[in-house]
Amino acid sequence: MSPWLPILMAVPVVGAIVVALLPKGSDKLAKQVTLLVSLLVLVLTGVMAAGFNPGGERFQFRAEYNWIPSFGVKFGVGVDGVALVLIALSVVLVPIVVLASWHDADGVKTADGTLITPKRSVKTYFSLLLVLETMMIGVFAATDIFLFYVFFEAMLIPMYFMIGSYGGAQRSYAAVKFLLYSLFGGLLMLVAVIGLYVVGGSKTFMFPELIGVIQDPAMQKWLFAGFFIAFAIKAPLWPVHTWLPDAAAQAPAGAAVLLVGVLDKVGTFGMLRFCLELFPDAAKAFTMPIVVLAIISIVYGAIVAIGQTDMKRLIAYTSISHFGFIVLGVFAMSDIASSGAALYMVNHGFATGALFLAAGFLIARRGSPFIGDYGGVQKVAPLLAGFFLVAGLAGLSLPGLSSFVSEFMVMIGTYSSTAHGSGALSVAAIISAVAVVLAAVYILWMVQRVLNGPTAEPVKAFKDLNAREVWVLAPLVALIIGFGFFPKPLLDVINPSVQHTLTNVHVPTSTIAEKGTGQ
Amino acid sequence: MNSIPAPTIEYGTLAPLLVVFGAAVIGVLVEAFAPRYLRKSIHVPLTLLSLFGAFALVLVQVLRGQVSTVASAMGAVAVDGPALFIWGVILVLSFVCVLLINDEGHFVASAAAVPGSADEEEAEAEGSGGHTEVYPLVLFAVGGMLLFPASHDLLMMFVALEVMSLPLYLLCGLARRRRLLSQEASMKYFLLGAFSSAFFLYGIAMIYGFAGTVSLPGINQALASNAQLDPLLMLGFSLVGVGLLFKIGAAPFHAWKPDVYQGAPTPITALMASGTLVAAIGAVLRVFWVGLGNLDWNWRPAIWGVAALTMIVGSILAITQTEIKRMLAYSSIAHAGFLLVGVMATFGTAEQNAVSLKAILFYLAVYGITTVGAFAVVTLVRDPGGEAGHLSRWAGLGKRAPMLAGVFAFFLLAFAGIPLTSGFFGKYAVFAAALNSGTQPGDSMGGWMAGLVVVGVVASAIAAFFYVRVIVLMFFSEPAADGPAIAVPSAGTVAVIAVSLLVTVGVGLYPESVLGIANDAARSLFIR
Amino acid sequence: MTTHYLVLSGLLFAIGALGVLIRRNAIVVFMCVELMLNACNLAFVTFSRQVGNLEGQVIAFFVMVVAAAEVVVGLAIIVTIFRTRRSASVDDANLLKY
Amino acid sequence: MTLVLAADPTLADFGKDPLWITIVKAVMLFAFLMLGILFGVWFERKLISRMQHRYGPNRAGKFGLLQSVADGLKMGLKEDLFPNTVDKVLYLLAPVIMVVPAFLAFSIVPFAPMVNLFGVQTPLQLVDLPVAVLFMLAMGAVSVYGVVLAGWSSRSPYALLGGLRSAAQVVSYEIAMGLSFVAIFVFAGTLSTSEIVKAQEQTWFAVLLIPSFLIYVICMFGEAARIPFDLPEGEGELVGGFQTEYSSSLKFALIMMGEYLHTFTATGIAVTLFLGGWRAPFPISLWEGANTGYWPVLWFLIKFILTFSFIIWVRASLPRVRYDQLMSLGWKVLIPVNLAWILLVAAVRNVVVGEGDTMLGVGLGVLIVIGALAIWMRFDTVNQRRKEDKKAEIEAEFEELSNDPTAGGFPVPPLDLPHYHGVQHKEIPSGTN
Amino acid sequence: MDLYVPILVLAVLAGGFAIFSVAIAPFTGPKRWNRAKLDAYECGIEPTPQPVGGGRFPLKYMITAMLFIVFDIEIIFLYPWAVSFAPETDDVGRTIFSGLGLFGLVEMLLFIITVLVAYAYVWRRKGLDWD
Repeated sequence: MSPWLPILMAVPVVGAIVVALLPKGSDKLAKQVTLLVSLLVLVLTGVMAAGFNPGGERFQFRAEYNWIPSFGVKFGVGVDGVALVLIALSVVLVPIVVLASWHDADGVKTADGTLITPKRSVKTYFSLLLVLETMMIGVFAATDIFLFYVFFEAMLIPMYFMIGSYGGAQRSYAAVKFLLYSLFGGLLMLVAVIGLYVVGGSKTFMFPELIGVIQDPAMQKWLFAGFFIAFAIKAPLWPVHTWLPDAAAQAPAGAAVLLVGVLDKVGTFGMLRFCLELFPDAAKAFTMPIVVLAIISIVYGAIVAIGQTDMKRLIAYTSISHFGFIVLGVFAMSDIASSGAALYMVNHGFATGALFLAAGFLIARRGSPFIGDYGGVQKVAPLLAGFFLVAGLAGLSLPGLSSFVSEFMVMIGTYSSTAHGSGALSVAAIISAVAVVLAAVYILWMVQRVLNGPTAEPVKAFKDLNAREVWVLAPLVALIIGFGFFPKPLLDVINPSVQHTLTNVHVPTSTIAEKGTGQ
Repeated sequence: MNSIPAPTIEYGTLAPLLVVFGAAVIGVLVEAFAPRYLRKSIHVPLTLLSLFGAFALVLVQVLRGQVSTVASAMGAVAVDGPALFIWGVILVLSFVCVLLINDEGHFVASAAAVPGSADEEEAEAEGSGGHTEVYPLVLFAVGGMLLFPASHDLLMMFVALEVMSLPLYLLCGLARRRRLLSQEASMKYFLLGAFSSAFFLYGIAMIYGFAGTVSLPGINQALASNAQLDPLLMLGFSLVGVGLLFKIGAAPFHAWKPDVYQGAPTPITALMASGTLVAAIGAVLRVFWVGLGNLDWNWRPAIWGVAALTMIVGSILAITQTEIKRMLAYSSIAHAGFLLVGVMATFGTAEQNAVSLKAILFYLAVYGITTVGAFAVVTLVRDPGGEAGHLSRWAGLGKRAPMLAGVFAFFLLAFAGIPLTSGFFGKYAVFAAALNSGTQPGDSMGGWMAGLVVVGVVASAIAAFFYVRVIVLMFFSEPAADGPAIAVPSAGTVAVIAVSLLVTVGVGLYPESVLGIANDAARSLFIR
Repeated sequence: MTTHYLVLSGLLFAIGALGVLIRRNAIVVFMCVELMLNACNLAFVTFSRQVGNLEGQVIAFFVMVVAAAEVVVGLAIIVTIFRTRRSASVDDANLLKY
Repeated sequence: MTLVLAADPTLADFGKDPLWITIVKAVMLFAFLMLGILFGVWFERKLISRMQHRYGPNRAGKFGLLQSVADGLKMGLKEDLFPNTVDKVLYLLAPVIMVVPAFLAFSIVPFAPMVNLFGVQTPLQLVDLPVAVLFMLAMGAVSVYGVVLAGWSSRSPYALLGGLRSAAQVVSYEIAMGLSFVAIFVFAGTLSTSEIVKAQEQTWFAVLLIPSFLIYVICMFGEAARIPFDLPEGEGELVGGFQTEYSSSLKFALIMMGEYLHTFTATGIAVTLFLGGWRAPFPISLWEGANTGYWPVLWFLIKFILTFSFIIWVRASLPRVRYDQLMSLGWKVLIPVNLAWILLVAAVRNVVVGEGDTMLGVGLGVLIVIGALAIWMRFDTVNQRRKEDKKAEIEAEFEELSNDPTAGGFPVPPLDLPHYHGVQHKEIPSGTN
Repeated sequence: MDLYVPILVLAVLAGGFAIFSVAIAPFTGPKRWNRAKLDAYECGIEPTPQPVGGGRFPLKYMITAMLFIVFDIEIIFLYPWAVSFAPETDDVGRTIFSGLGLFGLVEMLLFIITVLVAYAYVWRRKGLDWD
């Protein structure tokens, strides 16, 4: 029993309540409190993470409380390596998002004073953000599948309101689409969760105890399908990806970062942990179709991204492409690919986060998300342009930046995966490599159109980044570059837990034996 | 010749019933003798106290561990664990509804007067906040609701059904605003209700012809000893089923629900949507479980179809609604379908029975209270002509009244079954029970149960759409310039909303609080 | 012997049910419902004779009470609506549609 | 048992007759009733005339005995009108519906105990049922259909109103009448008329249950629509009521017969249920043979005719009441009094017969009486209204007086008369006089 | 069933007589057609046109009818009670209560009180007043 995780989850909730209960007119105070709370969580997480022993048992900082004994549900939390890094990703992003959306609810004005979004309740926004933080931590930390499900679904609601109330012009459409897609997937997963409980007969939802309880292959396939569809919707995999561009484009920049950076990771995280480990046979049986879907996502996302005129939609489509990589890595079932996928989740969070935020700052200045409305930002706001460029390059996985490591690991791992027979996935790996080229096209083209060329008239009024905005982007860029050169700390944490996963999936040991850090 | 022995009656066990009926009778006397200006101030405490007293009596029975294991009153009423739980739920719900009813302005002063006539004006002038007959009528209805699920023979059930329904027919027609609508609702409810109870009764007759008795255990015994498929029996049970399914508003017998919910005064709608549903589901359980225990291979496929149809019809038709109360009515239909899934699951071993029963009881409790809360919110959003029923009038409510809209949104999320609300656990419990029953050894409907759950899931997803649509309307649309006024809620209404919210949140966070009680109640099962 | 009564009761019930479905005047519909209840009574009494206990007859008594109560409530409702709109046709009651 | 002539018949003795005896008895009863009507009409007219110092019928036959026959023939020879607007089927059916149940209602009245009828031992009573009294009440209720249908099918305001009034009156009094029997059943323990007669071996119920009897007598008038409760016809108000459109043909004759039969039934029931039926009255009953053979028919007929005469006597003496008085008597007096009385009877019976519960029974009895009184006092709206009227009257008078002090009193000279106040007297201009 | 045969016989007699009378009436009397004679009788004024399907009943009668039903049903319950409540004579000749006894009394008291409550309500609400 370790109190760490419950404390981590409780702090933001308390913060949210405090923020919500602040008296009217104390908007500024609300922001400050939120920032403080999120920083506190960050510090606490750091301290906790320092105590994580990568070589120790799989789940650490475990805590279990009886929650609903009638259903056999426990409030069970604990983290393995993958979960830890994803929690870390979340708690790092939250303060950044707080800073980034400092004025989002105040009514976003362009440089020339036109209002993009009207003034809305600041307190609500930030308390929703803190609630969301709790749920993000909870969803990664849950070792009880029921608890996982609860957070998985409940997470939608604050995000729904953040998009719906604080987003762009099409926000309500986007919010509803987002909610219904996710909800539908979630409900299918609910059936599977119940099925797991009922069919498994072990009268518990605790993940470690459920591994291997489903032996019947047909049942495995059904339940796998239930889980996988939910996760595929969440980590938008073609063809159920359509909600993401809308949601990401309409969400305020900060919410978009959390949406794409963290929420969608729940899907891939779930695939890695639950789909593979609970239903190894089904996972293997379904690998080929899933890999095909992943490849389609990768290529489709990239191609469609090229055609986008809206920056945020473009970034969303790049994400779809990247999620294709992650799914590919997960289902390659080799340790390199799976570790790469796990690492990719983190790196993508940083990279896309930075890109969204930088784009958000641009949009906040110009009032338009369309690439065609920009040009020559480089000359007017060099700092902003610089950050935008670095973030963009991270998005195309430039060597030396963090994404490259993970993308490379996924491709190598997939190519060499023997889990499904030697060379079965090599074609997939090769096709996915094509997407790297496409990525260069969409990112560089956007960067070029926005930053270079003749300076558009409205752009001339742009101010460069202020201190707050620098504080938003600088840590992300630092992390991108840092992990690009030195991913070992992350991999050290991730690898053992991926090993656990693969052991439970019973992939041939030959691939496990061939260890490598990729670098 | 005079060989009728004096029956024995367990007054202690039946005390909650007697208190409610007694208070209703006293209420009639108050109507008759108290001067008009005093009536309300007598009625309200009387009604609330009696409901509270009955609840306390239920509690006493539970706490002292005196849950009876044999039917009371010569086998007419069975006050077993589930019945006590249902009683508790109904009493709490009706208590809360009475607080809502107590609010001024929902009821007309003189129902018999032609709207706008001099008679009505006169009645309004000397009235003290509308019809005071409402209180005894509500008490009678509540008494019927208590008796309905506790009836141990079909005759008692029929009488209870009518005792419950007749006051409700009247109450439906007492709305102060939109009188024509209200009266029409009343008439439709009455005609259809009487029609369905005639079916119910004919079904009882057929069953009596088959079994020679109307006592539920007696019927079950007759079934056990006579395995062959008697047409009388089949006819009887289908007719009884029609009557019961009508009361819970299951498709295809749901047509009355939207009309009546829309036309009735909103506090009464709240009472019907919560209390009546709870009572009717309790009765359905008792009939199908106690009376038909030995015949389940026959009724389950039929209920399967009805449950699936109900969920789908409720969810899909709700989407097309533009009236908030009609929408909630269709939502109630869909929820009746979910509950029927639970009824389906009461098959197999005693353990499975208990699991399903627990699920249904829990669902009833949490759904009921959330419903009352939702309707309480509806009463507060008002146009000059009464409640702002049309959905378009609710646009932008989140900006005009963030608290109210937030609470309502929360209730809607609970209806939709979003985790961390009570509704989620209700739905979960029912689905889990259904899937669990599919794994019962020897159940030929295992796969079907899974199929039903999938239908349920699809229906929930569809249903989520229209709940979310209202939230979108409230929060993400701009308010109209002449939007509805938000009435200043009376203390009673505030209390209703607060209690509903607390329960919905509290149970959502810690469902074990109610689940535990439901579990205890369900473990003792119905007296068979 | 009792079969005839049952057939009669079934016929009455069917006539009542059909009447409810096809007649338009609220009072007539209501009368049809009463007819159905009486058909039930007939069935009860017949069965009482057939199965040889008195329960059916007792039930018939209760049904009468209920029918009486229903008459009182029903007529009150119908008369009220009739006074308000000067028509007892079910078709005229069409406000509650969407 | 059937060998002993004196044995009182019980339910068990019925339903054993051969068919021909049944037919014979039915024909006899039919004939008795038909003749009874003829005789009854004559008797009524004659008696009333005597009470009013007139001769009454005296032309047709000896003492005018054939007057009714002549009337009947006249009606048969009248034109059978068939008004334009009537609902033909019901218009024709209504008299039939009225008259047939009226005949049937009499079938449960016992005339005598076991007699030897053409060599067969049989009770002199057409039939007895376990629910005989209910049957009688049911037949009475069916007749109401005739009345309502007659009124309704005539399509005439007078007829409709008359029919409705009649129906409302009859059903109102039927309740009180039905309640008045309950006390009897508490004593007799049966609904069968022959057994009720048997139960009056010791004491007539009219003596034992005086309130019940009084209520029944009142109801009898209401139920049979006789003066003072003959409002359905109400010639003064309704020109004949529901039978307005039945001109004066045989249909009308049927209606008349139906009404007369109701009176007979009411009388017969009074005799059977309250006045000991065919049992000989006290001094005669000392004679052993009084209650055997055909003698009881005599006692029955004497009682019957006396009761009938009473009805006629009332007709001669009392005026018709107003409709609201009629209704409020039925609803506000007879019913509550009846209910209280029933409970009192039951409580007393409980005390008298029950063992150990005496004190409780007494307490309950007292409670019932007090409760009934209290309710009665509280509800005595007639009294209340009288008081209110009185008060209003006084107030109105006061008002009037305050406005106009001289009103209603002796002529009082105005205070400003010149000679009271010498100083202020009016100037009388000169030259005006 | 046999018990009802005599009633049937009498019904046939009475019904035959009644139908015969109604049927014979048109043939025994004269026929003298006159328009006014065949109008509804309204003391000489032009007859009020009556709606097809019968006129409307005043509401007052409806209330009476409803009250009647309620009380008639009460009577239906009183009769079996009265019969069961009546004491009977046992073998030794004593009069005893074999069945309901005090219980029956109390139950009936409660029943009548309940009905009286409704009755009181109707009375106070002027349901029994005829104006």
